[in-house]
Amino acid sequence: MKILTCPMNGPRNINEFQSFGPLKANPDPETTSDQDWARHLFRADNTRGVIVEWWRHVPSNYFFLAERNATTNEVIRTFDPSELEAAQ
Amino acid sequence: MPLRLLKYGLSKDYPVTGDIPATPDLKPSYDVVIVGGGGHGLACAHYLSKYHGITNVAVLEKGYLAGGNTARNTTTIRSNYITKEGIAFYKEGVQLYEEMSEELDFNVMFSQRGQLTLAHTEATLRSFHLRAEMGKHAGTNIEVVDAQTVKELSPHLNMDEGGPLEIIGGLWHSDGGTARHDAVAWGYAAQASRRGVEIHQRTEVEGFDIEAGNITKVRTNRGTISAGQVMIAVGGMNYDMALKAGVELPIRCFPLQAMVTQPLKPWLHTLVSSVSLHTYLVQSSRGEIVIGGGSDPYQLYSTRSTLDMKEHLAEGATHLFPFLHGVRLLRQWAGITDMTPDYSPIMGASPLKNLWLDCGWGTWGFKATPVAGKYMAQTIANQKVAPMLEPFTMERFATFDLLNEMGATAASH
Amino acid sequence: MRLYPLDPQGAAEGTPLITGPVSLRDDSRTPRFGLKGRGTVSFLQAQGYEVPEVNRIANGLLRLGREEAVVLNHPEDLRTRWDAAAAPKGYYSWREETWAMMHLSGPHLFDLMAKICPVNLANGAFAQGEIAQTRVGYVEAITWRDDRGGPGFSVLFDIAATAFFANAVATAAGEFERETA
Amino acid sequence: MTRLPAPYGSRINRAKPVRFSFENKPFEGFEGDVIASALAAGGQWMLSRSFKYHRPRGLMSMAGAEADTLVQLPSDPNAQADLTPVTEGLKVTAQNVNGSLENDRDAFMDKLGRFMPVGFYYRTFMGPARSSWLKLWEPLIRKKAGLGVIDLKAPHQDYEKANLYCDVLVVGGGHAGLAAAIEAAQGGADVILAEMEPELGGALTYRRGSDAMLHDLLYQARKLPNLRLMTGTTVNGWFEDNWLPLIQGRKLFKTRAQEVILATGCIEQPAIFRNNDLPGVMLGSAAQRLMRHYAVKPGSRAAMMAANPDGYRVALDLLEAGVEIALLADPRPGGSGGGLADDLRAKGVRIVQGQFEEARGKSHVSEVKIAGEWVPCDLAVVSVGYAPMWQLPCHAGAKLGYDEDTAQFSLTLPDAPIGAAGGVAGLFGAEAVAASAQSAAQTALARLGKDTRDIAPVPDSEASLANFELPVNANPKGKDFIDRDEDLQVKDLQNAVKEGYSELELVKRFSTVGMGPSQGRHSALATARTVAKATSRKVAEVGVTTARPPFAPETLGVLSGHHHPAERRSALHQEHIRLGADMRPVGAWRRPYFYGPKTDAKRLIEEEVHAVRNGVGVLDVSTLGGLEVRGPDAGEFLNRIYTMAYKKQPVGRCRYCLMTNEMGTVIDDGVAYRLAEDLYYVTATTGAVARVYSDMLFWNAQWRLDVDVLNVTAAFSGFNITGPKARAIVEALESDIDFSRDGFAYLDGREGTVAGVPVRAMRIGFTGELSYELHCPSTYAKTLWDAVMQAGVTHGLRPYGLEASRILRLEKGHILIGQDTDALTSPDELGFGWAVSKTKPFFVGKRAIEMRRNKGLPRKLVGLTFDGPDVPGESCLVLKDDIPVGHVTSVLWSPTLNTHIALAYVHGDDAAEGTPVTVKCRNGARVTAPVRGHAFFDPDNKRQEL
Repeated sequence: MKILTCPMNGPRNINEFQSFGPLKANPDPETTSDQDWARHLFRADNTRGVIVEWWRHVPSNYFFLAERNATTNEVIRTFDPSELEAAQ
Repeated sequence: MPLRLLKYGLSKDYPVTGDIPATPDLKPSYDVVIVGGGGHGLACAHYLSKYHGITNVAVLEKGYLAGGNTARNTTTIRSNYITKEGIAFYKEGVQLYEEMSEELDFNVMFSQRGQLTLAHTEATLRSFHLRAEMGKHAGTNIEVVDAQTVKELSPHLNMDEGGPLEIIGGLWHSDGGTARHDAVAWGYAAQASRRGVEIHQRTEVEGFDIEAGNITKVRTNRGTISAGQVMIAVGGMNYDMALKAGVELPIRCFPLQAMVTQPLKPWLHTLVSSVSLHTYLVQSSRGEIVIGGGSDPYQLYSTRSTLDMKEHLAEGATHLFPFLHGVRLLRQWAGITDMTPDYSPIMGASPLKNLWLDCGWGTWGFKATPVAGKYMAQTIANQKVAPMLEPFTMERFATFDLLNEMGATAASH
Repeated sequence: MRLYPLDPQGAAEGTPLITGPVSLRDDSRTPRFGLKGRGTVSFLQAQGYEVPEVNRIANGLLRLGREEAVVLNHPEDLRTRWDAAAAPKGYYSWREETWAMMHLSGPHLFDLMAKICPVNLANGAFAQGEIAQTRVGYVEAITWRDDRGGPGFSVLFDIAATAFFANAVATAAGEFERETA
Repeated sequence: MTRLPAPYGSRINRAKPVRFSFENKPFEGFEGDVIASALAAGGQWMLSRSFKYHRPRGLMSMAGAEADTLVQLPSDPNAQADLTPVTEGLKVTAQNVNGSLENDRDAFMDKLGRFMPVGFYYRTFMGPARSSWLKLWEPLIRKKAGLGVIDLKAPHQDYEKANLYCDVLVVGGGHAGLAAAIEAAQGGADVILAEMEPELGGALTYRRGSDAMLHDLLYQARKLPNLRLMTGTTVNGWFEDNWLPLIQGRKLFKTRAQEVILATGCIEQPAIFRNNDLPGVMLGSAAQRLMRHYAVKPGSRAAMMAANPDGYRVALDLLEAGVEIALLADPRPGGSGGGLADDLRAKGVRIVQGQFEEARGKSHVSEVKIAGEWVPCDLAVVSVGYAPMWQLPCHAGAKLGYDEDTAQFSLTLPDAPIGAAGGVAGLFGAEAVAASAQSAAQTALARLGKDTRDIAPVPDSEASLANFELPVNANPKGKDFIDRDEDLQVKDLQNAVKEGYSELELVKRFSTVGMGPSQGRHSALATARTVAKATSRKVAEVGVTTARPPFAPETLGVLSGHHHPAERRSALHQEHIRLGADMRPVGAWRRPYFYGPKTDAKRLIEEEVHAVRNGVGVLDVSTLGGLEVRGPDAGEFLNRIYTMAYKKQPVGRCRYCLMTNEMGTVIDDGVAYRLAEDLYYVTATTGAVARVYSDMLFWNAQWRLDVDVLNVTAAFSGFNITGPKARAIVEALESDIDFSRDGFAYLDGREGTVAGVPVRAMRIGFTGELSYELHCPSTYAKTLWDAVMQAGVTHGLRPYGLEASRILRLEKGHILIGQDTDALTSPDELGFGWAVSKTKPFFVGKRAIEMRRNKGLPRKLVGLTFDGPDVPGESCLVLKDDIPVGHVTSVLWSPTLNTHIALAYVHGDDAAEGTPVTVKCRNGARVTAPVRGHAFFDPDNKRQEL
């Protein structure tokens, strides 16, 4: 089984985790057109390369992000969501 | 013994039919370029050549013929859908399967032994009633049956009376069945190529030249060709392929796994699936038990197999039929499914004028092979979306005209 | 009167707890004061607790997250002191109500843990003082070495799954019972 | 037949005879025998009939490389006779036999082979009618399909699973595996060595002159405490991140290895010639295994084909065991066995250049044609080449190539913590094998961060074992089997290519080559060579088909282990059982459906409804989700999660919660009780709470509001006391809460103690009656329940179950999420515009709700009543111009109103009260009913505010 390294709990079998899908941009509902809002809702990053996605470690209910290659399944890194905030 | 076997027995040499001609050189130009030599692409080529007189067609296949999801699915054919659009479409799909061996002069072994879907909860039973009412109204053979009838239809099932997974009823779809998946693709390939369609194996599309909203050229690893109309039907690679034409599809890819046991003397006569256990079983004509279930839990473009999915499917199978514990598993495999947000395909027009989509088939594409081929061919021939396909337009995601099939596919492919 | 699942008339009444190659003990009556959310760590430190790293246990204090902890066998007035303290002080997390607490030991302890838990809990691989938040006996759980009275593991898990957990452990231990028989 | 004397028979215990039967005939073997060896010792060489032609078949590999050894055990179809031990009293029968093994009535199929060329079934069995396949041909074919027979009454068996961890897992316990394991363990790693056979040693256990080396390796291995030796253990696949299933009997060890060293060896390959499938034709290694492991003499007079030194060694072994060598044919041009040949010649063995051209015999080989000469024999042994065990490496991503120089498959490993040693790495000579094993171990140790030493590579002294291209000696008359499992001959593959199926995967799919139980073990090399020749390509270009797990067939039982469907119990579980409740599953919980005997269900449910409407009832709502949302931003958080406004909700008040997803679909509802400025207690539906909780955490992982959410579902129990007499009961309880009408208004919430129990009390309900819902920590639930029941005695308080609750709620037109809603239901379709704030700048789903609203209303949920004889059931269709536009979501008999009441989706244009709509009953009858509002009973909501 694939190993995913939880930033809080360390390396664990991936079936301890739940995927919450690719990270999405946060468009402003006030200024975004209907067309773009629909795109925001229904489209997700499905590239064959590296995607950034949300994961939940189920036993500890901890949410974090992973950079994973969606073709090779290689996990490049995992990190706490506060790093996103720091980057913004 | 059927007479045709005499032909083999009495010929001095093996009488070659030549189903699949060797890949020819690419011509500079085709009326229609079909990207993807799987069941859907080949079916479309067949319908274009036989019913619309369009034979200057190239089918481009990256690998070998029908080596993608056509080869990897578990071959369920059914029309027990929820929406009237879905039912009408798949009902014709079933009918076309009934005629297919004759149409192709190739035995696709459509085995309509019925599909029994099990309900362990009242909520499931309620959804079965909706499928049954919708199906009956559209004229398909489908009914909700009680636990007693479930037992009669599949006498060896563990009913788990009083247990947490008690079977309280089922959905009996007597039209449901399976077909030999490879044969479907080969039959279409043989027919289409006899009418002049060119099938190019090991021919990978690398990109498209686009001018004024039209695809003008298709670039491949074997050269660049010009195309009148282009169709994309590349299964798990649809998102990627469409992106090469600048078209962004609302699709995410997930592996779907299945597995098969050693051959056993036939004992399981219908297709049995359980919504709660995410497991379905069918016994092939070779005697193997094919077992499948839900998709993998996260996005991935890989046909690797996992032990955890195998354990999960084995748990489901031995729960339903406990005596299977000593039966040996022979092989497991996976395909890449292209899932849309409303669990329904995307067919028809694209933002480019001469690019036609046959995508988003997720886990249920095989059953639609003939009907998608038929109406995609009609669409391409008329350069106008066939009415049958209108509900499946990509535009529905911009206009909130989603198809209400969500939850419709659990464990029933 | 408070009633825990394995008590007479409790939800898991009559569920046998195995003994033998593996022994299962119910510790659900162990007092456990849980806090979660902003202020948790500072409150506990203010009360004189040494708060260890996340997923470590020290002196009966389990650190389960950046701002989540449980104190086992806490003094009775800790709750009163928390009530009286000023925010931020974390939020009360009802740990004696959300979780059952059980203890596993016995000659086949490590063999059993390898069957019911995916984390390597072997000697050397999993140290005293470490906490694993994982799955034990098919339920989400928190486990750590608790060697009072010989090698053992304590487990915290969904209190509603008490009977399920005890039965799952018994099934997994059946193999060793059969071996011994 | 007598056995060879010791030391032949390393695996059998001659002191322990074992009696069993085959085809109802008694046989005797020894403890340690496999079925095939014991049968061979008893002179029984034929084991089965082949898949298609029903030809007699026996053992070829003694290593599980062919389906011919599959036999039927009572509860075990398709058991491998060459791997399965005999046990006392075992009843073994042959498979795929019509009649008896000796006189198979389907043996005539062999003569019809010419009428059944490759893929023939695609071109026939279609007529005369469209349904002929289904009705006529398939039933006939299904009768002939399959191999073993399933025992529908197979008794339960316990299968166990455990996790294993190690630094280094060595797969295969032959020379290379033992050497690698010893080296790695000596280097300080924690090592597991898994060997599928019952004893360690691999080929050393049967290969000529290996005893001393084996003894030495075993001595070294056994004294290492950090090396765990697991025999009888098959490593049955490789999965991501070195996750490997080790199967030992009925136990599955799911093993996580930091490093894997593959020492899986080689598999000897058969030769292709006419009738190469006759019993008595076997591989050299099989003959050696029979003699060394089981003391079985494989024949009395042997013809030998040897294209490598191992073949000459086999011939020497046979001679030593008293088997006459009629002739040794060496197909290599100018080939000579060197010193080994001299030894043989010295012993009078005739050696010729040539190969087996054809074999003959009725059900056992009786002569072999070599260089035009028919040589009488009862044993035909071939030693012509090897293929590396490619399966596990290929699971791990290794690329299988073909080396034209050595005429061997070769493996290139992926860039991963995986190594290979010995035969699988193409090495045969002892020194080269040992060096490759030590080197693989050192590489692993280096990656593990341990101290290492340098290992110099050693040239392979036995490279000549692999320098000959296995002859594909096709015969114009056929029966030259490439794939014995599937009864495929050379021409079948050639004809598949002629039909255009020229890619190897297409050859496989069209001909089924490699798809049988042995998954290409004995056919892959010959297939690749045959297809290469037929398509004028190099073998390397053709390759092999994708190797997929499992390596060897594995039982579904060992994969599934113990199955544990989830089970949760609320605090009053036993109390309900004591009260006689009919407990039904609701997710992992069980809830009272009604109270009393099943036979009286209808009456009892109606009584429960009447009790609530006319007196008072109590419902256990403990399984309802409970969430605490706390912190300075709690109100803002709820504002974003739910559709209504919560920031200004007064402390001590309750407010409805409606949750939509980003698509504007209604996904849950509940009530939020504000206990304090920074604390809300929020309920969620039983089935949805886990998801609601994780969604809340997910959103806040993005929003980063100063809020904490806790799931207290199991921590809190709740009872809803409802009915006109509800207040009388709560006021009778010992409490510091003012339950009076003025002190505790509708939608108020209060904290306090009741009967000494801390409670959260809310005036909320689902029945439309005066209701008090008391929530308390679950360990107090029984105390509180007893107090409530005690207080209720004089008022006729009656516990009621889920079914009465559903009726009561439907009488009030309250929706059930998931039943009255589906994956697209918007608040507008429910008529819940009132519950959607128009002033909040944002909540999840807001934008989608607005976009959907702009499109108009496609359907709407309305109330309907049915008085006539035809009453639609749940999910019956609402038709407009005979087109389905909606369906009935809930329908029940109302004991209060004496009519059938329903909620249904109707067309958006028909939603106005009084509009007649048509519903199609399950029997097809159309009934028409006027649209009504949701609430059938007390539409002005007077009763709940009493």
